[in-house]
Amino acid sequence: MSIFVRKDTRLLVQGITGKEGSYHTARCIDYGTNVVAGVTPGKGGQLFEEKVPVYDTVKQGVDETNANTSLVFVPPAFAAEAIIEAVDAGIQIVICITEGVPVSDAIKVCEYVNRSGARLIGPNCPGIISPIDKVKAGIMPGHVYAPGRVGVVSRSGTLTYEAVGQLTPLGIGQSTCVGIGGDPVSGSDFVDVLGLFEKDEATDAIVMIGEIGGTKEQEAAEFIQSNVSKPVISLIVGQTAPPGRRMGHAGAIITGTAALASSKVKSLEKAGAFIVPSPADIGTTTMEALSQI
Amino acid sequence: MSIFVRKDTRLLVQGITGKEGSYHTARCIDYGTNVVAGVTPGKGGQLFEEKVPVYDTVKQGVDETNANTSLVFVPPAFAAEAIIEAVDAGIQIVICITEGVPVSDAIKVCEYVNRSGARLIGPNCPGIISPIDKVKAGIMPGHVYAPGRVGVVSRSGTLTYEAVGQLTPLGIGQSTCVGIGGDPVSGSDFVDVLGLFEKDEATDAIVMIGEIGGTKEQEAAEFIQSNVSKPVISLIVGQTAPPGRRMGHAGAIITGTAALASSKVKSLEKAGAFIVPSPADIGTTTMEALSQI
Amino acid sequence: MKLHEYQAKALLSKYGVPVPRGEVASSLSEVRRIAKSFEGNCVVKVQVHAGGRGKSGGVKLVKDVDSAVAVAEQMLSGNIVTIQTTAEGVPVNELLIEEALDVTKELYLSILVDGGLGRVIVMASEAGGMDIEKVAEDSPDKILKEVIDPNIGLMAYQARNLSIGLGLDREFHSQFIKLLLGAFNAFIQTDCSLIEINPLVITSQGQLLAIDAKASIDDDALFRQKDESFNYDSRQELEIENLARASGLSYVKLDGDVGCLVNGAGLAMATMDVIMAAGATPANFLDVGGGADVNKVHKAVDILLSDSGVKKVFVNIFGGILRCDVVAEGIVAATKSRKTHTPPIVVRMLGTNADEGRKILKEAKIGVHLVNDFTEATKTIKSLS
Amino acid sequence: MKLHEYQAKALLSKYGVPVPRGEVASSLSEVRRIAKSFEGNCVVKVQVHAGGRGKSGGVKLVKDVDSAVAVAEQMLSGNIVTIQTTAEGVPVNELLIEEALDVTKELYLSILVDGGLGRVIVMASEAGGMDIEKVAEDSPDKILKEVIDPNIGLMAYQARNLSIGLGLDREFHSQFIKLLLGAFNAFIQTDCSLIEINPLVITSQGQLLAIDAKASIDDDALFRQKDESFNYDSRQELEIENLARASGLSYVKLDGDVGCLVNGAGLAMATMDVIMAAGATPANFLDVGGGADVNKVHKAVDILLSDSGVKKVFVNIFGGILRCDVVAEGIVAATKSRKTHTPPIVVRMLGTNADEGRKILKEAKIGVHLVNDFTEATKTIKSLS
Repeated sequence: MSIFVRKDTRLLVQGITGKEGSYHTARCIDYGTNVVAGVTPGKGGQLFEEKVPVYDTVKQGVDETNANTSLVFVPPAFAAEAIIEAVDAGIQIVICITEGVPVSDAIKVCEYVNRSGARLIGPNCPGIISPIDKVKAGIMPGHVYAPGRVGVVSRSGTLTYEAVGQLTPLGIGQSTCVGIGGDPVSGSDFVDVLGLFEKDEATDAIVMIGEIGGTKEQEAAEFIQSNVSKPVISLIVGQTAPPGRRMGHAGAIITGTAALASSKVKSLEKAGAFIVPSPADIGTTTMEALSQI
Repeated sequence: MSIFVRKDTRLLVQGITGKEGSYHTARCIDYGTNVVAGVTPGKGGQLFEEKVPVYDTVKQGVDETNANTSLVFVPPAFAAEAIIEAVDAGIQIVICITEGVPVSDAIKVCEYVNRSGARLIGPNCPGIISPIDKVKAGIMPGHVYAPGRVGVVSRSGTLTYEAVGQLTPLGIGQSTCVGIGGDPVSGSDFVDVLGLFEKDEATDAIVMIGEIGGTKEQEAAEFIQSNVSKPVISLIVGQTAPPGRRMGHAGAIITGTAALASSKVKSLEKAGAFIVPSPADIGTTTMEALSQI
Repeated sequence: MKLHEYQAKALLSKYGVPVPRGEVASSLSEVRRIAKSFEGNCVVKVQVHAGGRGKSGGVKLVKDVDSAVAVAEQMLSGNIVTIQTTAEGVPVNELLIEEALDVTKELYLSILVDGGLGRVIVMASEAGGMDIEKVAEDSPDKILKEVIDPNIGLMAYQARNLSIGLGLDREFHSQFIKLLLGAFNAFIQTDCSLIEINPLVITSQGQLLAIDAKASIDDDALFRQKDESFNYDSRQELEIENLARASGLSYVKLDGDVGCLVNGAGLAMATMDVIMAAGATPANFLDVGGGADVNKVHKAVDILLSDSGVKKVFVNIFGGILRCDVVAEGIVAATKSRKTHTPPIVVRMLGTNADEGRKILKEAKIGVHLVNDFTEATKTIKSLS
Repeated sequence: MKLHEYQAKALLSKYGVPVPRGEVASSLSEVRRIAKSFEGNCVVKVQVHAGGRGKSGGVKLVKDVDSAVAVAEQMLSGNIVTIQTTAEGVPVNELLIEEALDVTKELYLSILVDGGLGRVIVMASEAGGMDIEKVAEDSPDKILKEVIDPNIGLMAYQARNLSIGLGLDREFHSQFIKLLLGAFNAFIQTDCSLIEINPLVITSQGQLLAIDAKASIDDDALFRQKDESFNYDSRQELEIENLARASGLSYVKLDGDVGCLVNGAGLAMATMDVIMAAGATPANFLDVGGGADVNKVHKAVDILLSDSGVKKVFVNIFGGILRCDVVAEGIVAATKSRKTHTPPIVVRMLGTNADEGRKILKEAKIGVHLVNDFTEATKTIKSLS
């Protein structure tokens, strides 16, 4: 069984009629995802690709289709509200792709979602894919992935594809791949996902891809030390990033010693993770770790 | 055992050096309450009545004295913050006497306290007294009360004294008397207190005193019907109040049919409560109810 | 604190809620000028702090300027009595003259505090222009409700849910959402306890408008709402109530003849109920409060007795914070300073320093009737009639 | 978005935080006028978007007007190089001239977002004027922290807790609380990602003042912070970075010679790391983004190559949303439109339409080096030097 998304995932797409929303919804359907509804205020009543009903509100969509998971593509200024609307309508897992959500919105919305007992992934994340359950709720290129027993969790989109692109040719398939997103404040952190992978019977090892900025990797290291028995293979990128500059992701900025890649690597090493020496070695390091199980 | 306040209550008084705060703190001590600390910003280091240490912050007071309950006398504009300060410092039960707290503050603060797992009584309430445990955390005249097995819960201050003034001479003592306060939004409602009295081994019957305005009595009636096995003796005042006028208490205003005393009496009657026909009959109706146990 | 309709509309308008064009007038010349600006097609509405004015002739549609002036003259000539006023009614000092509009749909919208939930709620109904209480009773399914999380406020999607629930055509959704978000903002920013727009209309031009509006500000939040431009219209209250407020007393005038002086709001209501149950009628609600001193009690007695309808007085004190001897001294002082006849006073005193209080009253020989309980009190009150 | 010190102080001052008297000057005549207003007793500070200016001569205390002008002349004459700038430094276009103050105590105060907690935190320390990172390492007990609940904001008691924790005399508590509440308000209202006051001082006159201040606005919130009076000073950025920003590209200039063109921030950093690990040095960070079209890739190549330090280019694309054929077409278009020599380009393409992309590059015969993996890529890059 995969984590977050599964065979019984009934996906609702918020912003389904937008440029990004419509493109990726079609790709999700192609991959095998059960997309049951779309939402765009003012466009209720339409059919997306002649099969997915579009609603004006999430409530209508959930009432009509029993959607349980939502994928959010709405513009940054409206993303926080879209997430809250989904949670209030009873959606259990909200995956927010939108990049550029103000941090203060993210703080409020994460607190709200936590309080409600639902789960938020993102914002500014590539989403979630489960090759074993053939469910894709995100923007990743599905053909790169292959079913298997390694879980992947990452702050970065394309770097995850890179990682999987190294794993799959080596015969290392994936159980679930989760992008937690590149923003400083996000709904789910490494710790949350590591905890789920640790409990997940379909996962034997975890590839964790971090980067400079913040302390999410240090928190992960602490968690790994005391709570994760499965091997963790870890890559941290941004060793060569200059301090004080935002490297694309809002969260990827070296603001102090802890934010340095070297600090993060040190913590993870101490916690017993397998350290990937260079981004070129994700596949081989994982292979090595798996051979020791 | 009483509810909310008990022998192990260690009371901290917020606003202890104010006029009301100092007067009532002294009365609480006289009654037997273990007042361990006071708080008035800017007056830390003083001793109240040469024995109770005064601190600048609740945190200091709790750290030094292990206070577990707080009694709040600060002016209305600062009451919400005082309550939050108490909860953040680890106080479990906050009793807010202050009258005139804006409703929007009360809404926010009640939500905050509930979320934190602590308990708020009030605002705009007379507090709590337990004659059996000899603890008074409030402004009621202690000498009227006598230990016994009847719990009292009320939206009104002096009317509670009136009720107890009728009970005590009839030999009907009290386990705990709780004033939930006269404001439209308060930390604890009838339902909360009824639930605790139902579970309380020291309480055999409950006197519940309501009034016009809001629907707290109707909610109590629903709760009584399905959750309270002990006899409930209920008085609702304001039968003669004109609609649309605030009768002293911020919450005592007839805004619609449900807010009428008659609606409330009807609900409570249906729920099986003993109805006190006139405020003159609190004692006799209770006596009658007790005789049927 | 109640606002007048025109004040409520000014507030709403400030927060982006569309309201009809209109102006307030307190003289006939102003009425004429304003009515002219609408070419005579206008609505004249009395501005009073009481509901039910429509059924009492307080709202009139006119077609020309002379009719507007005639209607206004009649309205300004005296008090208006509605189902929500006393028999005396309330004075009409101001009129709101508004453009007449062609309405195609009437809706109901309100924002208020739900004490049970401890939250602000928004209520909406397609049954606009009617008594919402009656709608709630007769067809509760016609009332839609959204509960507001205090931490995040009203969300646009909640407004959209209501707009859809009301069955509005899609073209009106964005107008409705904007209007409701504006009204909610006004509610929060000015510490309202109620905003009610009834009816909220759709005009034949396709515009959503607040045709009638009520608003009240939370009395307890007035200390931080000082810079608001709306002022309380004390002319809408009885002189005696304004006097009581100025003295910090909580007083409500009623139609009976037994004046009541009590400490505590709950006990004061209970006292009124006891009087009524005994077959007499209370003249007022009066809570002297816990922190009263001799002067305040003196003042309370003065105000109580300034109501010529008061034929006897019932003082009911359960001493707690307020000591009975203080009350007794206040009564004695007030009685002694009176130049006219004092009606008979029945006094029940219990609690803190009750004995001292009774002694003071006895020794002052001002002829009060001391009683011990409610039964004796009501008997005495009845015997005095 | 970083603010200059004077902008940060104007913001703080607007929210009630006391700052020294001072004015900005960009010419020597202005400097003379302002210094005169302080009778020569003033501090002259370069206004640049880089920390560490104090140790690099960017802050000078002077005693008379002539010295102020002399110091200013020197400062305005060229770039300033600090530990946080490139070797080239950043231009000095503006100076802040402030009154000199007699300081008795230096404190540290900052408001920032703690990503791990998902909350705003306030940090304070009695070790003011120092590098707070160093304080955190050497004596972590000297750093106080209050975590802010997003629903209720900073409470006065939290500010009081800090004030007491800092060991301030009681007479300073209310000043400190007011100052911190003001700074917090500024932070929230203008969507800051950082406000740092270091040092926050107590003067010999007993006043708390923000003597130095840094502030940054959350880039992602700029869309709703339009009416703020602070403008971004693009002169502090390299021309090439301004160009990239204008084209919607995420670009950071570095000191190496291998230009990088990558899709995705994470992969872009990974690419830089791979280059460095291979013993070469990246010339830049460049994420073309997921939604790029041929034109944007063309533009990206142009910008990349406008850096004369770039001796070779590494294009590393993992096609996802962005298709490899689109990137290939962009590269071909850019290369063909160039009038000068194009440095050698190493291309690694995987994912969506990788084969098509490689085919386009091959057929265009623009001499790119197609590689299959990182190992081959680094080998090729090294062989090109």
